[in-house]
Amino acid sequence: MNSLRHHAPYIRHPESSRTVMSDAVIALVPLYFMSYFYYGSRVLFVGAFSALLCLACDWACNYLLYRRINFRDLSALVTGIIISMLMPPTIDFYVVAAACLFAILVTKAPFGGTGHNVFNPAAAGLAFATLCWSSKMFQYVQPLQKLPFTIDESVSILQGPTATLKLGGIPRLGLTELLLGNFPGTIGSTYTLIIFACLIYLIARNAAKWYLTLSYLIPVALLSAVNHPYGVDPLESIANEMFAGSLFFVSVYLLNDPVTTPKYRIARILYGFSAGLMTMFFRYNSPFELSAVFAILLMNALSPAFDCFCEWLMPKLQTATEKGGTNE
Amino acid sequence: MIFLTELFAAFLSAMMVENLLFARAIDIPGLYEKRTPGQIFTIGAVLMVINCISSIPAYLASGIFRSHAAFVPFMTLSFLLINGIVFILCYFAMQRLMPERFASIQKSLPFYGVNCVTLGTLLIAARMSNSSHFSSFFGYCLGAGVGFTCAMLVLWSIRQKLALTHTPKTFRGLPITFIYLGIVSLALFGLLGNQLPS
Amino acid sequence: MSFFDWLTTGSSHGILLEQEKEPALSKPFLPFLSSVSLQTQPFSHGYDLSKPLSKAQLSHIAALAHIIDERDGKPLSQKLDSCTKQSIDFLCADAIDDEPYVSSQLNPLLHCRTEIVTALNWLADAFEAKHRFIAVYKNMSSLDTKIPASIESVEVRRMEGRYPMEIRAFRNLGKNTLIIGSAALLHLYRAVTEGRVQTTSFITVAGNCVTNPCNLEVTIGTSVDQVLERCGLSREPSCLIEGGAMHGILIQNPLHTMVRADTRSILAFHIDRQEQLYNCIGCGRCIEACPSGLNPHKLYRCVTTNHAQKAISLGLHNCIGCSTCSYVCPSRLDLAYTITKGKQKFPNAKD
Amino acid sequence: MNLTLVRKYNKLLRKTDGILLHNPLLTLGLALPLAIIPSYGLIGTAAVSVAMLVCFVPTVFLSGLIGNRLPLWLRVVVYPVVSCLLLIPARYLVQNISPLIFDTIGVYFSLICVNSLLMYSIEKVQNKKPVAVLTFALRQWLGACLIAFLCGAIRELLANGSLWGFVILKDLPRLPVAQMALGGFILFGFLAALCRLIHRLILSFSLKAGSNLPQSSTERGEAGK
Repeated sequence: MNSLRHHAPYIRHPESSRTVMSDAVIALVPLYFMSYFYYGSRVLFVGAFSALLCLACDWACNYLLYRRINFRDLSALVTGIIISMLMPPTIDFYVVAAACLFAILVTKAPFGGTGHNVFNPAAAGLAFATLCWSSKMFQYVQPLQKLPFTIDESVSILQGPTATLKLGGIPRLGLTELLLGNFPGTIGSTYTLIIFACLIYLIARNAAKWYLTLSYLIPVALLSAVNHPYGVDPLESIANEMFAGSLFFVSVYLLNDPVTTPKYRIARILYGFSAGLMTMFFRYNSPFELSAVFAILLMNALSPAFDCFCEWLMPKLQTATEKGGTNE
Repeated sequence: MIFLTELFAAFLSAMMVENLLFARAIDIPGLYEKRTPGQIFTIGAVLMVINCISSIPAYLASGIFRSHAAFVPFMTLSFLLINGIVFILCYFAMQRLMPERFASIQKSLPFYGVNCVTLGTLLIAARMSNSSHFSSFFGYCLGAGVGFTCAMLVLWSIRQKLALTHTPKTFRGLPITFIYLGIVSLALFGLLGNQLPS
Repeated sequence: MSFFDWLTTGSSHGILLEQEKEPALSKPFLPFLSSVSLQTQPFSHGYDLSKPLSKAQLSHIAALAHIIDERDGKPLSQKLDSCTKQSIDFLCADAIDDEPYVSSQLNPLLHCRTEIVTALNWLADAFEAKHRFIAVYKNMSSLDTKIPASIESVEVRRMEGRYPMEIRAFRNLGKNTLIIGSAALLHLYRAVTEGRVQTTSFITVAGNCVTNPCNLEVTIGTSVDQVLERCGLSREPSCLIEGGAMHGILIQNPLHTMVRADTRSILAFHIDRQEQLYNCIGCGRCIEACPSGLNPHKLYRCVTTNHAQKAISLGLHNCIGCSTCSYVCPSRLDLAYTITKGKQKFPNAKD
Repeated sequence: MNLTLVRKYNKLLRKTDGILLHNPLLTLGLALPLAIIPSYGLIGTAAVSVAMLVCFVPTVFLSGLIGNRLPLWLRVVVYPVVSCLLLIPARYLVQNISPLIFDTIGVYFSLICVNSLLMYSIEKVQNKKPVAVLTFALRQWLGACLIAFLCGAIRELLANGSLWGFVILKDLPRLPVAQMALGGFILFGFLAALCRLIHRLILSFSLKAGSNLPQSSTERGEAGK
């Protein structure tokens, strides 16, 4: 009559892992609407292709390694969408395919599937694509034009504002263009207002931590204010640094991936702060424009170290508070 | 002042840009053993001490080799001899000065003294283009030691997380180590772009 | 909650649960007595009730009546004897039912207030306790009956806090406090006035399979099957639990399990389909929910990969088994079950 | 359960100890610099393997002969110097394989004299007979070179579609990352996993095949013992 698989708490919180994954998907889908509005239907094909490829690859790997497929496990869908978001709209399909395959086959499957990967698969896939086809990854198109399915010469290829930032210049973009993302950029990562709204939604759903994104953006703001290009007031250089490119998107989606961030609050703040510093270091020294992805990969390797540091620190703080003030 | 900027530039390039383990795949024997952070720091200290001390004679030797091209095949031999002698000096100095620390790592100290990292740094520093003056030579040797310690700390940190996960049986152990070494070197190649390190 | 505390603890001391006590709480408890408790002859203790009773007399009566405190399962007389030497600062009646569905302590308090309060006054006068109060759980929403602020000049203190409140409620009251369950006080009152031996215990029968959840005064020894027939089952329950929905024990065969003195509740649940298990994605909700500030995420992994020393260093043995982590886990993992299994598998260095 | 097949397989493994069972590159992870960087192409691997033959095998043979008369701290300095001396003739030998080899692999050619495979082999052959020492060194060398050639071929094909410089696959999109260190690491990771998978598959098949072999062979096996 009663199966033995039930254990101690016989009532469970209504929210399940499915809802955690669907939160992330819900937070990503509105960016597709905006990019469809700007670039036409090609963007949706790229997004669907990368998402479904990642999902199929993940299920195939699960079947190969563990002989069972968990059809409700949508974390690969999130990876696929994030990869397609940071690609330019005129990207060829084989570059997206290579990034997705690298993300799932090399970064996720060998480590043990959904909850066990050390590195963020989307970040690794994008880093791989940037390293292999760096020229293709930074060709952008002026928005508000319907792109044909196959890219031919009729489409004018432009350089994004991050290229001018890299050369030390300053893209003369008004605040509205920055917030609406109305400048040549990647598929989904330039619409600052929508990303900010999705961030609020994620924080409300406890899928993202506000102090993590904040501690990532503070060093970025400080450093870009300190060495701003000559003749530009610091505020504008901060806005350009953060919003004229995919840095804000990375800070909201790639940083708040629950699997690869540390688990303690102090560790998360340290992780965010050092990821911000590393991003600025990479931004000034790396030949690519999209350098935040490499910094996130490096910090993913160090996040277990932050956790162990916190575990070592916690008992010391507890004893300090017991001796110091009254504890609770 | 220029002395410091060049030293720091070489230090930074050796530590981050062309990290010995991730960008150049240079390792010490027994890189994959299970170690605590304390042991990692002692190994890093040994490497750094031997690197810095041997960088002074090595700089003089590289001056000679740069002028006479005929001796180039003997360059590795001379650097190896410098490295060996400095290691033996350090070995006996440590035996006398810090006997208890020496007793703990006596078995493995020789392997951390003369290996690819120490000889490799000297050779790479000698081949570097702007190693004409001593600051960038010494900065490179210092940066290589510090960079290798940071690389081992990164490996330790990933190992901490992987110890608690269920990696599939075919990837457990060395295969997964190679894969995450590859991914961290992918992250560090962001600084290098797609030109191969010399 | 200073910024430093928020930074270091990282845990919000438990979780808020909807109590769903309602249909059972407001109805008075119904007797379900078997022949045993009907035929027991009352005993006579021979003390006249005009003078206030002393400590020895009260513990003698409790021993005669074989009263067992349902809070911790210890006989009441033994508890009173152990406190005769100390001076008691706080004497409180525990009516905290912080687990959902369970209201077996609060219901008798609400429906026979005068008896419990007079018993409390007797004990307080006997032990010269400076403060006496009744502790009731505060975070209970959607209640039909109103819980009074004080019953006949005895203050009803609302213990505010999130679930596993029972353990931490009396921690900051200091060493010499005497805490007695409200049902035991009721039995003490009956023993003193009518000389009745304790043959019954108060339990709540609830769950989504029970047609009308209610509180029962059941004779000790009746089988769970009879109790369930008394309340009626609307569906075939997939699991029967004794002692609270959060950390109760699964009843294997209801025919042979008897109601004991410290049984708090019998719950019948029908869990439709245990959802497919996901891998733990490390979202960190269990760390925020753990009241004793542990890291259930890492403990679960240490126990499943047999890292005994690491688990013990992470505080495996401070786990109080309140199973809020499994409740909150979105991947439906049995964290609490695995951690308690781990506690048995890796004994602590000391014991 | 009839284990003849498994015993045969294990005997084969013991015979080729350095190549299949304890492959220095894939299961022990030694000689990392010599495996990852020079194996960007077949030319580099050929040069390194020839140099290895010339200076690794004799040094290990010498260390087998000397045995453990030398203390450890001296051993670590003497044998690299010996292999470095042998490296100089190897450099001229490699010169005529391809003249422009030294600017591409440069440093790594001179690291042959100090790599961890040498250290491992020196410690391993302390108390072995000379013949066993020589076969051990040859087996280690052969195992390392087989894997290095395999990786060199794959990476060169992936990166510029050529083998030993002759372009074979023209139209495939190039993958320049394969020639970098990260390509080597990931390729080695998957190769090591593949070898372990093959090993486990062979074991499981031979176990399964062994169980439905006719029983008579086990009696003869018992009788024969």
